[in-house]
Amino acid sequence: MTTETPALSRLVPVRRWKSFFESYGQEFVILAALVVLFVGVGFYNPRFISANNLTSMFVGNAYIAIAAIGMSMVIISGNIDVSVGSLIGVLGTISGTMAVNGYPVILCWLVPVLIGMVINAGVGVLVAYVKIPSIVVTLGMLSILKGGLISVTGGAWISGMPPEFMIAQFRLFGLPSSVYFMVVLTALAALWMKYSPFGRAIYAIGGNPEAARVTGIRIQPAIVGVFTIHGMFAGIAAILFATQLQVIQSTVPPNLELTVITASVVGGVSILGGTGTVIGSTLAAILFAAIGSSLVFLNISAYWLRAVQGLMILATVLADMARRRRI
Amino acid sequence: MTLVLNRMLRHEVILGVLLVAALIVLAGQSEHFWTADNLLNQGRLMAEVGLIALPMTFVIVTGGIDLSVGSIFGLSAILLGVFWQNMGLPLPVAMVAAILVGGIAGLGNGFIITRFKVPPLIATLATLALYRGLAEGISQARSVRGYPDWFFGLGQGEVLGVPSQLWIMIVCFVIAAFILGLTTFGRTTYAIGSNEVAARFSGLKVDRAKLLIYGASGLIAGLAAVIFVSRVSTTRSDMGTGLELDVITAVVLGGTSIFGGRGTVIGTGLGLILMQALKNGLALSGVKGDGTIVVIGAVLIAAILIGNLLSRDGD
Amino acid sequence: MSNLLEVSGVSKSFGPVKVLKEISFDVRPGEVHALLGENGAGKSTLIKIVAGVINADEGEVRLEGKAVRFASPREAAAHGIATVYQELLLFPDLTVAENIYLGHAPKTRWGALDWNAMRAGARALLDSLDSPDLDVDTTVGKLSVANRQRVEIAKALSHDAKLVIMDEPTAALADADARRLMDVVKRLRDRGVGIIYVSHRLPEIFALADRVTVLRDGTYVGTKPIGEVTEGDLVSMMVGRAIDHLFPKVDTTPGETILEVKNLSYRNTVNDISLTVRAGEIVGIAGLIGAGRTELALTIFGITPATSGEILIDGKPVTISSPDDARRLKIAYVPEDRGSQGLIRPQTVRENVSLAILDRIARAFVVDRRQEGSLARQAIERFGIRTRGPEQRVKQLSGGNQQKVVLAKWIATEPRVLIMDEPTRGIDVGAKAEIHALMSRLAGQGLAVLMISSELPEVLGMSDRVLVMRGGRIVAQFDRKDATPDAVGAAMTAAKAGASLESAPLGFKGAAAL
Amino acid sequence: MRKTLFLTAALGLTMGVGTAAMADSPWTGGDNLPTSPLACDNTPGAAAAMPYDGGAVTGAPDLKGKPIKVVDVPKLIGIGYFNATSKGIADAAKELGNVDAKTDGPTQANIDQQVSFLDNYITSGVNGILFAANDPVAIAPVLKKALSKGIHVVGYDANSQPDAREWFVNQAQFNGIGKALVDDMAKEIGEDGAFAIVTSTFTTPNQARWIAEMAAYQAKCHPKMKWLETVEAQEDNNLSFNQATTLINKYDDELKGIFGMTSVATPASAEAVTQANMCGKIAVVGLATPNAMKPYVAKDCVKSVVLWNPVDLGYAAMYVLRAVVDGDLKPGAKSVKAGKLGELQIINGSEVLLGAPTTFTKENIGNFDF
Repeated sequence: MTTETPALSRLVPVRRWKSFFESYGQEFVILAALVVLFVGVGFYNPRFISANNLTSMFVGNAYIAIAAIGMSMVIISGNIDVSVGSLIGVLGTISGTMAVNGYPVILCWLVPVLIGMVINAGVGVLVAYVKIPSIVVTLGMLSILKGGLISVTGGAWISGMPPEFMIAQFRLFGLPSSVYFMVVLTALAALWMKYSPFGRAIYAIGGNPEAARVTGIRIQPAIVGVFTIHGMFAGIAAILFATQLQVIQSTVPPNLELTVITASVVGGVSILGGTGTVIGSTLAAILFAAIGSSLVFLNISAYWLRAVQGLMILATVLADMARRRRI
Repeated sequence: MTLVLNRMLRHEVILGVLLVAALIVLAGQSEHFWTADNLLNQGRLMAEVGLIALPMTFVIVTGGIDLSVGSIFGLSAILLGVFWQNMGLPLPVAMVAAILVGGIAGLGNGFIITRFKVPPLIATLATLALYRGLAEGISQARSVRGYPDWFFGLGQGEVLGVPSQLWIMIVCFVIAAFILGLTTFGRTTYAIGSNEVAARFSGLKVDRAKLLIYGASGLIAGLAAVIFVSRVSTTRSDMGTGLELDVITAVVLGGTSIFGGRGTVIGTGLGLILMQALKNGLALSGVKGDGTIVVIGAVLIAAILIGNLLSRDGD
Repeated sequence: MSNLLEVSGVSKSFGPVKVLKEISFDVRPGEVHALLGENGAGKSTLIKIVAGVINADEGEVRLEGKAVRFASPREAAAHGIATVYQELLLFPDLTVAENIYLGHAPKTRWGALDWNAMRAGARALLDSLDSPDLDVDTTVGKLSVANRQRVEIAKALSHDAKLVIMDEPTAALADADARRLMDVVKRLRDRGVGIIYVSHRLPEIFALADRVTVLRDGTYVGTKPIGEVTEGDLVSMMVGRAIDHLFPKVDTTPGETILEVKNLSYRNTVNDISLTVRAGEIVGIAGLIGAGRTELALTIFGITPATSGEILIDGKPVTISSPDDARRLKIAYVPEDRGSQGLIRPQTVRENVSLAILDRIARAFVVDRRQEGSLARQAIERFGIRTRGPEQRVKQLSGGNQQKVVLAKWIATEPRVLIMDEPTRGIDVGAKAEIHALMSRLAGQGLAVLMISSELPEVLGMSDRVLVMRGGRIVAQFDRKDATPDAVGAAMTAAKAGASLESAPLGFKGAAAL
Repeated sequence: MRKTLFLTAALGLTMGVGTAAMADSPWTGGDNLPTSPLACDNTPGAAAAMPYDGGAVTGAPDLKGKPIKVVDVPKLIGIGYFNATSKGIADAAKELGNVDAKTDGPTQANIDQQVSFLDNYITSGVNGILFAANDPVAIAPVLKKALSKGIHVVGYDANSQPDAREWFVNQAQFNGIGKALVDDMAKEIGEDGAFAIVTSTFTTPNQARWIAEMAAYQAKCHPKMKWLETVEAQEDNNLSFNQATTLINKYDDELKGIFGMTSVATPASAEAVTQANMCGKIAVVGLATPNAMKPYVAKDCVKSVVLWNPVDLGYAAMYVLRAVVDGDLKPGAKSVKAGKLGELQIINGSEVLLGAPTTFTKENIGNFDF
């Protein structure tokens, strides 16, 4: 604080509901959509909102939500990563291979996360210092990771991991650990984005890089930092992805990067950078899971799933455009 | 003038050198590589990606991107079958209709992008899912087969000893190079990519140009789909999955700046040939498919890296 | 009294252009030191060097006697230097409070950002700027330009600064706001803070400054205690040549009315505007920033098509719904912001000059390179564009030559109506005179010229008639002979003409130059 | 609020369209080709004698007993099933001693890429091609090209049009698989149980064929069983798991059994049943490789797994190709020798039948490693 500001004794009015709603508009919309979906489909078939089904929706998609946290940060900083699906495939395989070969479980969890951070730090360096657009670097990484993974593993399935390795299957108070991971990581990331200088710097860089520079933010290290953190979330997502089932398919999950990017964007992260929250992307990931599940409950052929997803993105983005123009 | 040419074509020169080097190395690895038969056949195999890469060059030069081409490709392929078999249209009419649907899908992208000012990446990410969903929904995942023999001339036949689709691609390539390089429309495209506001302020019809470009992107994706159906004799709703990444890789490898304003059709052609030569040549010299993917990814990053390093002391 | 800041022998070049040549000056604690100079004189560059945004090529900056060389603005801030920038470097998506504290936010015991303290601090700062109406939780993107300026000032104040640099802080402020700000500046000064104050409002400088330093064309002209100079002295130091040369207006007899606008409105930014421009006539539009002048131009030019009202060309009503329509009707618009609206900077002079007439120099859609080349060479010659040739990229040209390229592009369309928005903003004095001469010559050839300018001398020096806008409306109209700085200035700010110097702050640059 | 409206409208619209589309097509996931369900008892299907309908190679050099180069292009690489076939091919090649075989293919089951791979190998000059088609028609032109260049072509697992290859090693007849699966399910959940299916995609030819045959056989022999629905899950572990879990949640007690139609879907379904604590209450029957299923069979969650041995399938395909090259297998033959597998029967004109599928149970599953 400065010494020259007059007394702070004057009370600042509590944030008004309106401005709160404005800054979290997208999150409310998704929540509303979730509620509509749960009520509507639940009415049609009450088992949709049974505790079991809700849990499995979260469990099966927690890794997408977690990967979307990092992706949101990358997009907020004004970049993008189209290689995250391949990275998750690679890290999951590394983790499983280590577990099968008897490394201590802790290492099996930590090493892939670290490798993810190192790989993405490299991507960050290429983006920030060598100034290659992030979409080009990650397009290249997509090929390298995907091809590299299959070259090395031949796509063999990994099974026979020790039970203590299967972190996604641990349960606490009846809930699987992936749900805790999703909730805790989202909350931590949201707090970090809101309350840490680095988190705010990410918004500043995405919103107005020139102003960020003048404000004294060191943009290049910050970009490397964002990608590194993104690598960490991808690593955690990969561990959950790998330990969810008894078997790891050592290939790249198809279209995972698009699903993750979509979750971020529908969650309210502007592709132009500068706005959005990680809460939104997690909610959007849950929404997608809920839609996927609801199609089965509504007896709608899975053919239409992709069409619904496309319409969802369009609707969200158009509505967001309309909202912005009105303001 | 030579100075200008150098500056404009710097990336193309680097790429050309890379390509020649790659060709020499690959030819040394396998005696089957540098044969007319193989090269013409590669032309056939790359025709679809090559065709779609042409309008994609325009799209990226305007500073946009079109992720939905693979899905439009699938949608047009499926509709070709549906129009012909389920609706009983004569096959030539069905072909035209399927291509037109591609164009309409592309115009849809353009409309969303220009009318609602949605960033192209998002708009086409949405239609990537939407069009694929439509393809799957409409086809109910059934394949359509049993096309008449004359139809296969397009995708499997030859004209004057050269695969028929290679002719189509060459013609489209020349037209695209001509439009982007020499015409007012090409100038408009570059102006939009370099500074859209200034282009608008100069009285250029920015929205119309973008609409046309995205429309063409869809139209050509539709054309490529018809050629592809003719090549493989069947339609399936999953055709063209992931095609967009190949196309974008070729265009970016060809020196088109992802930020817009810079790029040539010739560069895209070189990028395409380099990519296809690597795929084919590495396969012939015994590298497996997954290894080839790694090499292409690395070459993409390296090419842009070299370009960046060289242009840094240039400007 | 020792000096707070000493700048000695500082030079700086951007590419081939040397923008600062051996500048020296100093600032004492508790002093308001005014920095004066025409646009392009190098004030902004000098300020950026002191603030650590860029580094000097030569020379030395000493703070409290110690030589400093800041690697970043953050380092400068850490040394107690805060800056209020002209181009409002804010984050549109972040809140007011955060914009003020970004980079040096208060933290809680656990190292988290303390949003409550941040908001309270922002509130207090804004209150001290007499802006209790500004909500600290709203995003900056939603604020008006004047309010953003206040945020920018609060941001500078939030640093515990020894030296505050203010780059035209009152340019966008209305009279009352400007006075309020000046009170703040005085309060800072009384606390012992040194202030570098850049402004074009000479009355303000006389009311506020202790000393004044004048720059011209990147060179140091002199430093004077304010008591030892008159306005006239400062003007001649700044301009360094007779004003006649700067405004070579040729008297013409206006012909037929070409452009007529009746009751034109666009949303609530352009309200019920009616005006006429005749052949050979230059009509100047004066007004403060945000008065709706540019908005009017954009509406006539079809960027933001009118929501009501009529536009007539040669007495016939026309519809203009896009810039393309306007172009076909032979209306040309040289926009306010050259870099982002006027030019395709990475492209060549040739490509830029032909941009608006591509369809005309094309045969069957193919651009005729030869015709294009000769067009560019003609333009270079006719407009005196200093360039290596038609193939040079425009981003490598100086501001004045860039502006000539924009002008050449539009003249190539053989327009009948030429709208020029801030035609000489940010270009050096010599080029300015050339642009003015061109403008005059074009009017002489029968063009109807509508000129928007924030530089009152320019408006007064070049116009046959002067219209004054405020709040999106035309509030006054003067013939050339009646248009005095006092009268026009008063109309712009709604103050009565002949009020005291201080209360007639002229929201334009170099007002007293006349 | 407008946004919410937007979203709801979009959702509503799509769901409306979706439901409408659903309404006019009660879709099981099968294809629309004619079916030929077997008899309900164990009478073997009449194998009608058919003339040879495979293609003919032209200009093949005489390589009898000489070393040959063979490439195997499966639907995709990187899944357990095709790793196993590839292992069988390698084993056979080693046994034969005069074959240089390698496996290469696309990383996704993509017809375009598969065609490109084949094309490249034809150019590079192999002597024989083994393939598993992603699409029987799409792959035909490139295979015909191979035949015309003197390259011998033998398919396995997924057939092409008969005239585009010489022989096809059929792991099991479609109606046989349909019967085995449905009979197993009926045994576990009873004649009036309800079941659902998790398949890869509705476009995958083999799966669609099996489902169609299953539907026909079930209607004929187990008419009271209730067919709930078929869901798609790609060849994706996690998606299969999610889909199976959703089915369990949706039908609760009503669901008695899940069919897994792919070697990915079956273990994932078993995992879903395990994690839902429904072992013993919901039966999982399907096609799968033993390694992936060992944990579930060991826990008694899955009683039996049906699959031909994919290692044997690859092994047989390699032997058949060698026999063709050596001229030992000619059109009109009734059987062919395939190393340790002995004599294999020839059916349907140009198909080599691998034999009865293996049923893996708790007792024998430990003996298999693929």
